[in-house]
Amino acid sequence: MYCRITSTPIDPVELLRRVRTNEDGAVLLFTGAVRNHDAGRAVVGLTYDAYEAMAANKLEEICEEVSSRFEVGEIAIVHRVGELAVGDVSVAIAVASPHRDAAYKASRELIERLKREVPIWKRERYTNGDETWLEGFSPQAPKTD
Amino acid sequence: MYCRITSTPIDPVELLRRVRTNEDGAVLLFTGAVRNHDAGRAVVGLTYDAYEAMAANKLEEICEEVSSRFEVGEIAIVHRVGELAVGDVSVAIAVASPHRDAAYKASRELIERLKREVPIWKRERYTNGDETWLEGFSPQAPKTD
Amino acid sequence: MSDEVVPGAVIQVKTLFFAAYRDMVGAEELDIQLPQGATLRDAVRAIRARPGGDALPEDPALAVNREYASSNRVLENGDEVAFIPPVAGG
Amino acid sequence: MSDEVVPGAVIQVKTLFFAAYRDMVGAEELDIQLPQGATLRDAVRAIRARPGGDALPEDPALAVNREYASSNRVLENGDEVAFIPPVAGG
Repeated sequence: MYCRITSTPIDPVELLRRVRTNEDGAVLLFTGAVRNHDAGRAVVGLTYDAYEAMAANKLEEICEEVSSRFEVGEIAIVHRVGELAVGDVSVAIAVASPHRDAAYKASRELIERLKREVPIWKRERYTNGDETWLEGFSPQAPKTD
Repeated sequence: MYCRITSTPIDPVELLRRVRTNEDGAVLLFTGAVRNHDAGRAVVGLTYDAYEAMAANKLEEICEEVSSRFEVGEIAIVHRVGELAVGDVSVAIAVASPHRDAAYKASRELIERLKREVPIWKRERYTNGDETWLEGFSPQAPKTD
Repeated sequence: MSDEVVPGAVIQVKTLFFAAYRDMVGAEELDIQLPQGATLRDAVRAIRARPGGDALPEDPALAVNREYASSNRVLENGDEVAFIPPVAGG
Repeated sequence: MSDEVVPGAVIQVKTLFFAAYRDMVGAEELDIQLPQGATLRDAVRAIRARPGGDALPEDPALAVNREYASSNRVLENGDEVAFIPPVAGG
């Protein structure tokens, strides 16, 4: 398991290498990248902010839970912070698995939970110079404490 | 759209590069690789055979149908033939998309249809020297002709 | 022309075998002759009548000119007929 | 000891602000003092009473020592309290 918040460019190939073993028949790699448009506006880049220490912990917790629910091998997740340009990879998730069904399900659950639970934020920068923090998901507080 | 049957090693990074554009927020890469075990037997490799001309056509047909059903950008699929060793990539599928949901659905449909419809076969080679053609899926003939 | 059956006329088709079927038939490719108007089913019968051919299923998946086809498909001279074992790519 | 409320005793907690909340509060980090026995809800009230603080929601998501926590969580001296805007990673 390899979960990191990084301020340097993400190398998806390194993630593929990290997760694959000879036990695995399938490796699924998800990469999210900065698009040149959002909700009809021309985008020049995204600035990611994170509560880094908590984000890394939360990623590990999510990886452990997903690992225990699906028959997967190694998982690697890296999320980038700082100023990204169009085309830059913001997040990469690699899941190795003996069988593909588990890899697809685990990968999808990882990205959905990351987006809903991990304390990371993004500020969109537009061609006209405007910037705005994007709307996100309110994380659920634990029921009891 | 890039659909190929190849006898040379597959480079997944080249596939990622082929599909991604600045319109895309998500790229999903599936790779299938030769496992060191199958149904309890120790495997040394797989030999893939294909009806190459038909397989390439069929891949293109599947890509076109999947493209028309999901909001995806570029798709690239490469399947290898010949003698593969444990760890070698047998198939890689890259799907770029503005949004991740379409990428996951399209990727999954591509690999499922590939396995059920494309005329490719594999012969498993075991540590004890045995070899056997693996059981597969009977493709459906068209209802009328 | 091709719809009209001339008594005694024959067509030639190329048959292809892959994977386990190739091992059964002992050939990659066989040219066979069939009466004009013959269907895919007739081609299967002709191959199954050859040595080793009876190991093939009676109703295998088939392709004509690189497209899956049903067994009542009428063949034409020069068609490429492939016997398709259950597929196992990936 | 920590369960026992000493009248007049205070604790100090470190509050953290990210993204839009940082812009509203105008700070990344503020040390605040609260009466012993104070909950997360009390910390939110204290911050909302400051200049710019009323722009924060009344019931924001919160974390104590890097774990999400509910607003009735009792704080201890030295806790790290993070105000978590709706998250938008990916």
